[in-house]
Amino acid sequence: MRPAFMSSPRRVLHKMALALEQVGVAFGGFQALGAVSLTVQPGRVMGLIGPNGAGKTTCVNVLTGFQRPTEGRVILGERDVSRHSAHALRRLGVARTFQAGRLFTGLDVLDNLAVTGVGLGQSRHHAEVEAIRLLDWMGLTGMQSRSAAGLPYTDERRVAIARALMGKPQFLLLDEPAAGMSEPEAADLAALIRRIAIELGVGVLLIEHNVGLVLSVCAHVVVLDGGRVIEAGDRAAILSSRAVREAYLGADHPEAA
Amino acid sequence: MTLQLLFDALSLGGIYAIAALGIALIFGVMKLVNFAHGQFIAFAVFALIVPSTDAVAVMGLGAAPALVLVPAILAVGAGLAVASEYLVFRPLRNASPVALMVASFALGVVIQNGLLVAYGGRPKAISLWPELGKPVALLGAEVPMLQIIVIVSVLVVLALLAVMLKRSRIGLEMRAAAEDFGMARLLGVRANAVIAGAFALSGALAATVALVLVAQTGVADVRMGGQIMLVAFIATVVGGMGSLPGAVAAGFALGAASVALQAALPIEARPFRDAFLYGLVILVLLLRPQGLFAAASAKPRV
Amino acid sequence: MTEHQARKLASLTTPLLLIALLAVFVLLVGAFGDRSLGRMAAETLIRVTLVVGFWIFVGNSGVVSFGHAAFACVGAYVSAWVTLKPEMKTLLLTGLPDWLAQAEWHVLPAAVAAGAVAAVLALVTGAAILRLSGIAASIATFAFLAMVNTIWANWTPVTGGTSSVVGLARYVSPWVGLGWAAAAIVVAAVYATSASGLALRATREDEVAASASGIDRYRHRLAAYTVSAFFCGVGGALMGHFIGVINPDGFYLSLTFLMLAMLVMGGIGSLSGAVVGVLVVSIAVEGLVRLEKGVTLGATEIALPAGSQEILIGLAMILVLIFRPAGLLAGRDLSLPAAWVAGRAKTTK
Amino acid sequence: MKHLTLGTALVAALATPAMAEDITVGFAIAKSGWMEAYDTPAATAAKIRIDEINAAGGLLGNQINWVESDTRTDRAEAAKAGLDLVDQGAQMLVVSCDYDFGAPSALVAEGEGMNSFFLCAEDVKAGIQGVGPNAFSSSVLAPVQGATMAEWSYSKREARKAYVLEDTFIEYNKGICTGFNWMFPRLEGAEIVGRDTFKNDDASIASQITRIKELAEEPDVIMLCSVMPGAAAAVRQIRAAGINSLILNGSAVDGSYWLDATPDLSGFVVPVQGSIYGDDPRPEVEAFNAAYEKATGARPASQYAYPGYVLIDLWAKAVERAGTLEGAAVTAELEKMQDEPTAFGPRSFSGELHHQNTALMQIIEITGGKPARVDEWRISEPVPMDVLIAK
Repeated sequence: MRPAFMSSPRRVLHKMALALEQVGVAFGGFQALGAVSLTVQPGRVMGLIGPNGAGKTTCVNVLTGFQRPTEGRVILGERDVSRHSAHALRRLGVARTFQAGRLFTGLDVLDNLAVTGVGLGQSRHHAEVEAIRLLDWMGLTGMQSRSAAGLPYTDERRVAIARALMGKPQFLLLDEPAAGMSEPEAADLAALIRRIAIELGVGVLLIEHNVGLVLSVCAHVVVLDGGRVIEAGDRAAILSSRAVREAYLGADHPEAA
Repeated sequence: MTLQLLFDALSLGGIYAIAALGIALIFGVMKLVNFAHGQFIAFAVFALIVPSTDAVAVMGLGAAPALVLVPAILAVGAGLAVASEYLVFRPLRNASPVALMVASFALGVVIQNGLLVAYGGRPKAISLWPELGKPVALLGAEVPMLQIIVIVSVLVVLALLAVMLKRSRIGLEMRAAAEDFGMARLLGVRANAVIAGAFALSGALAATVALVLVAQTGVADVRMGGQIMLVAFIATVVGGMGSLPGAVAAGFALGAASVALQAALPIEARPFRDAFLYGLVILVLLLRPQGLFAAASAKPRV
Repeated sequence: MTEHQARKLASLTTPLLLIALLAVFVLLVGAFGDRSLGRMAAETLIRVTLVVGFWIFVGNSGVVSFGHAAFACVGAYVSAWVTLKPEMKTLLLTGLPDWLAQAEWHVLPAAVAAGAVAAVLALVTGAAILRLSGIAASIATFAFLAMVNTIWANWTPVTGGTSSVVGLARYVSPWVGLGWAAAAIVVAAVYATSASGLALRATREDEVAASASGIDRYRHRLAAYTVSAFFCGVGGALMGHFIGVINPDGFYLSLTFLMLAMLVMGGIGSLSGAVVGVLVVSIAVEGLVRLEKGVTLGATEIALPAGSQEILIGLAMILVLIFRPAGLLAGRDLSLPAAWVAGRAKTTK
Repeated sequence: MKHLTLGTALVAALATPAMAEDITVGFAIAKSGWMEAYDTPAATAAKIRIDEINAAGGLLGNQINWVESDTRTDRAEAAKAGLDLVDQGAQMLVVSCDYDFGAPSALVAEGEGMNSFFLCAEDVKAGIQGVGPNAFSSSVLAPVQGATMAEWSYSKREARKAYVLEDTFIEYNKGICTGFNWMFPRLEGAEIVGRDTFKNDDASIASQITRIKELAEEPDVIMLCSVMPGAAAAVRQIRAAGINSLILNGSAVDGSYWLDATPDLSGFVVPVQGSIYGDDPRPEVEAFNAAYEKATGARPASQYAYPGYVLIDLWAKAVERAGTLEGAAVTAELEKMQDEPTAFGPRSFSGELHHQNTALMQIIEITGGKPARVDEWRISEPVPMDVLIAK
């Protein structure tokens, strides 16, 4: 039992970053990712966009230990964590959410969060105390006794994010958190993401279809297509990129030319 | 003599392969590990004789000429399997795999005790095709005619089945369903027909095993399908759940491993043969958790 | 008090209620039953110990194990090794090491040793087997069972081989059974509410999300497997000291399936399901056995034909599964109502 | 009223000779499950002897009653059945044929200080060694059967080279092999040229047969230590492979019901306690066969009916001599029996062994698919205790 994890020396690790170095992933003959490099900085929100099948989720899977890279390295701070398992990476402070919420539907909301606390080595009691605090911080006060099955869509997403924030991770990878949200709901989400980065100092990687949302919260954006990075830079750089236009609109589109 | 060992391995492995195929077919279409398969085999064996608790068995269906007997026993096996599907497994189609498995076990208990009530507990002798009990010279080895018949019939069954699965519409649908049942349904595969077809085939395969066993051993016993079922069950997993060629290959592999161990182990260790065999199974699983012939999607999709 | 806390408090009443239920069962049998019904009660409570032990792993992890009968087998023989009279052992179990051949332990430490050895065996074998997941893990446990059975049936100098080992002190009364069943229930309930229990249940629901939550599935499975094997080992020892005769065959497929059937009938999703499953199946079997022997109703004697008990139980199992696929309790636990428990907690403060 | 003491028995006998309180024998036997096939014939034979005794005036002047309880071929049920019978007033227990399934009931009897008899167990543990001082079996130990086959085939069929094929399924099989392995190498010029094992439910024993065929020359005899159904399957496969050695087995495969498995089988020999085929030289045996047919409508299917008859016979004699049903007293009388004559040959018990470690056995040979008694044999010396126990 290591309740010490709660106060894991974030200041010491402050300069640590999470990075992919020349990562490639192949499934059989199919190259899902090729020579992808990117770096997520603590306290900042980075966007990752790209058309369907660009390899965004594969990127997240590699960063969180769900997929071993066939080439290249995953770096956390100074360490090569390419061969770490998913749960080990979570214990090192790399958290994620899933496209489909994937809450534990047989448990109530509080236990959904407590599972992560327990997974990080907290006692059940400690985990519950932190979970309640976290739900309050997220504005989900009073939700803890609700069953995770049958939550409204937006609440489900927020509980999933809260679960990922247990134990103060250093990095949070959000896989399409705004899918299916209305504009006002997406705006609320954007505010939450900013708070996570600023107030908790967490480095966030945001994967989204909703390019508007990404451009509104991310200082830095990486664009993937066909498993390769085709552009990286700030909002202006992305919007003016010809490669991005081609990827999204097709090479033969008049605007792309 | 190595040739003789090869025949031994083929004849034992062939029985396991056919039984494994029967289990894999049903697992493929409805994720059911059918523990009643062994009792299907026993039922088909007892269908050869007249129900009675007397010590001496009186041949019923078993007295018929082979041309009538073989299709009739296959039909008995298929009929029993289809009836089981209709009465027991269809109402359970949405149940968990564990519940399905326990239900199949319960069905096995019912069939086995039904046989005990109808035929008594004493093993019975069945003289099926006694003329097969002679050795023949083949490629320098003196091979029991029985063994050759067993191997040939196993190969014929496998070939017929391969053609059927490749060529016919129901065969195509069955293979698709074994790969990914949900997808197959979306593509318009007829679920009820495929499941019933898989059960019928599986039952007929159980009956094939029954005929081969009876020809080989000459006895009928209510417990006789059990051991084969267990080995076959292991073979389907080692072969890669859902892979029909994998089940066949693993069935042959287990038969060959068993024969090889029997031949290679010193006499003191020979009674422990099965412990070695199952140890080997665990080892294979640890090295290839998805089985020898796993489908491509090895990890849970995130 | 929040609803969550009230529910947690209410869940603490589950083991108490279950133990009370079993105690009432023993008292009823003691008050109204004959000696053979008393035997049936003792046997039922041994099965509760076994199945609750079994549930600790299967219920929480969702992985079907076929290997737990092997732990019962090992437990039964360990207890025999340490409690049998030395003369008996030098005669029949010639291969035992001296210290074991001379051992003459009291039955209680023997039962604990039985559980402990089973638990160690689980820890060692589980370390390999539990690296697998899903059906491959189930098959590996099955292969483990077959290995233990083959070894036990042929390791004649130490196990007596296929021949039964006899002379075990038959001390298991319904009350002894109740004691161990209660211990198993308490440990199972404590485990289920522990951090490890919660983690394991999360892996049962969603393996992927659980590992994203930092949960090392392997470690928690191994922990549950070990604890679970302890009670199956104890249950095996109790069975040996209940019948007085042990044989590897008695701890093989039929016991495996009996345990699975009881668990699934009651409902794999809850501790209460495990206990209720054992009670219902045992009572139903006893009733049918008695019907088979014949009962006199007024002037007419009714008897079922021999062998019909197994057939009827099999059919009943199929019907239960069809109409209640999640088992009789469908994953729910017996407990006092949460609101009531919360109210009591407030007034006593 | 579980035990009649000597006093009350005498008083009862004197007061109302024929109308006294009945004696109750309990049968804890399998009436369902696979053991039923073995228990029913032996129990039927035991009841035939009970009827005979009753017709001749009873035991200690009392009529013998019997009660039954089903063990369901299950060890735990067997223990319950034993208790059940004690509660019903049984004063002696007849328990299931097999040691494994009979012992739980026999232990109940032992706990009550009562006598118990296994219907036909042939393992030394079905007696003092495994159950306790008051447990007996009237059958002939499995090692005696194996030793009988060894000595008889050596003396009468010039067997010099033997092959031992052991089925590891049950203890009985191992017992036969133990007896054969003890006796055969002791005989001048005789040699065991190879051994192998198999499991009763093996789908094929092809690799075991291949090993036999690899021998430089075919063995004179194959000692097959197995029971049904594996034994019949093994014989079929051995003959189908063209091996013509004389095959020996134990009493357990007596009976013609399984011969269809290998049509026209020849050269297969088993030792039995009496012949069911109508050719036993002792008229008492045929008289019993007739009585059995009268009682059940069919002749015995194997020799395993006989020990049931013998056990009641011996027990009743011991009770008469002891003048009581009390376990220890009857045991003392039984242990005095040396070559006590019975319809199926003499029987002996001692303070060490409640089994037959030697017996006159009839030799049954199957020729052209027809079993017939060809000889009788009694081993030249009893199987010693250390061979029986240190298996």
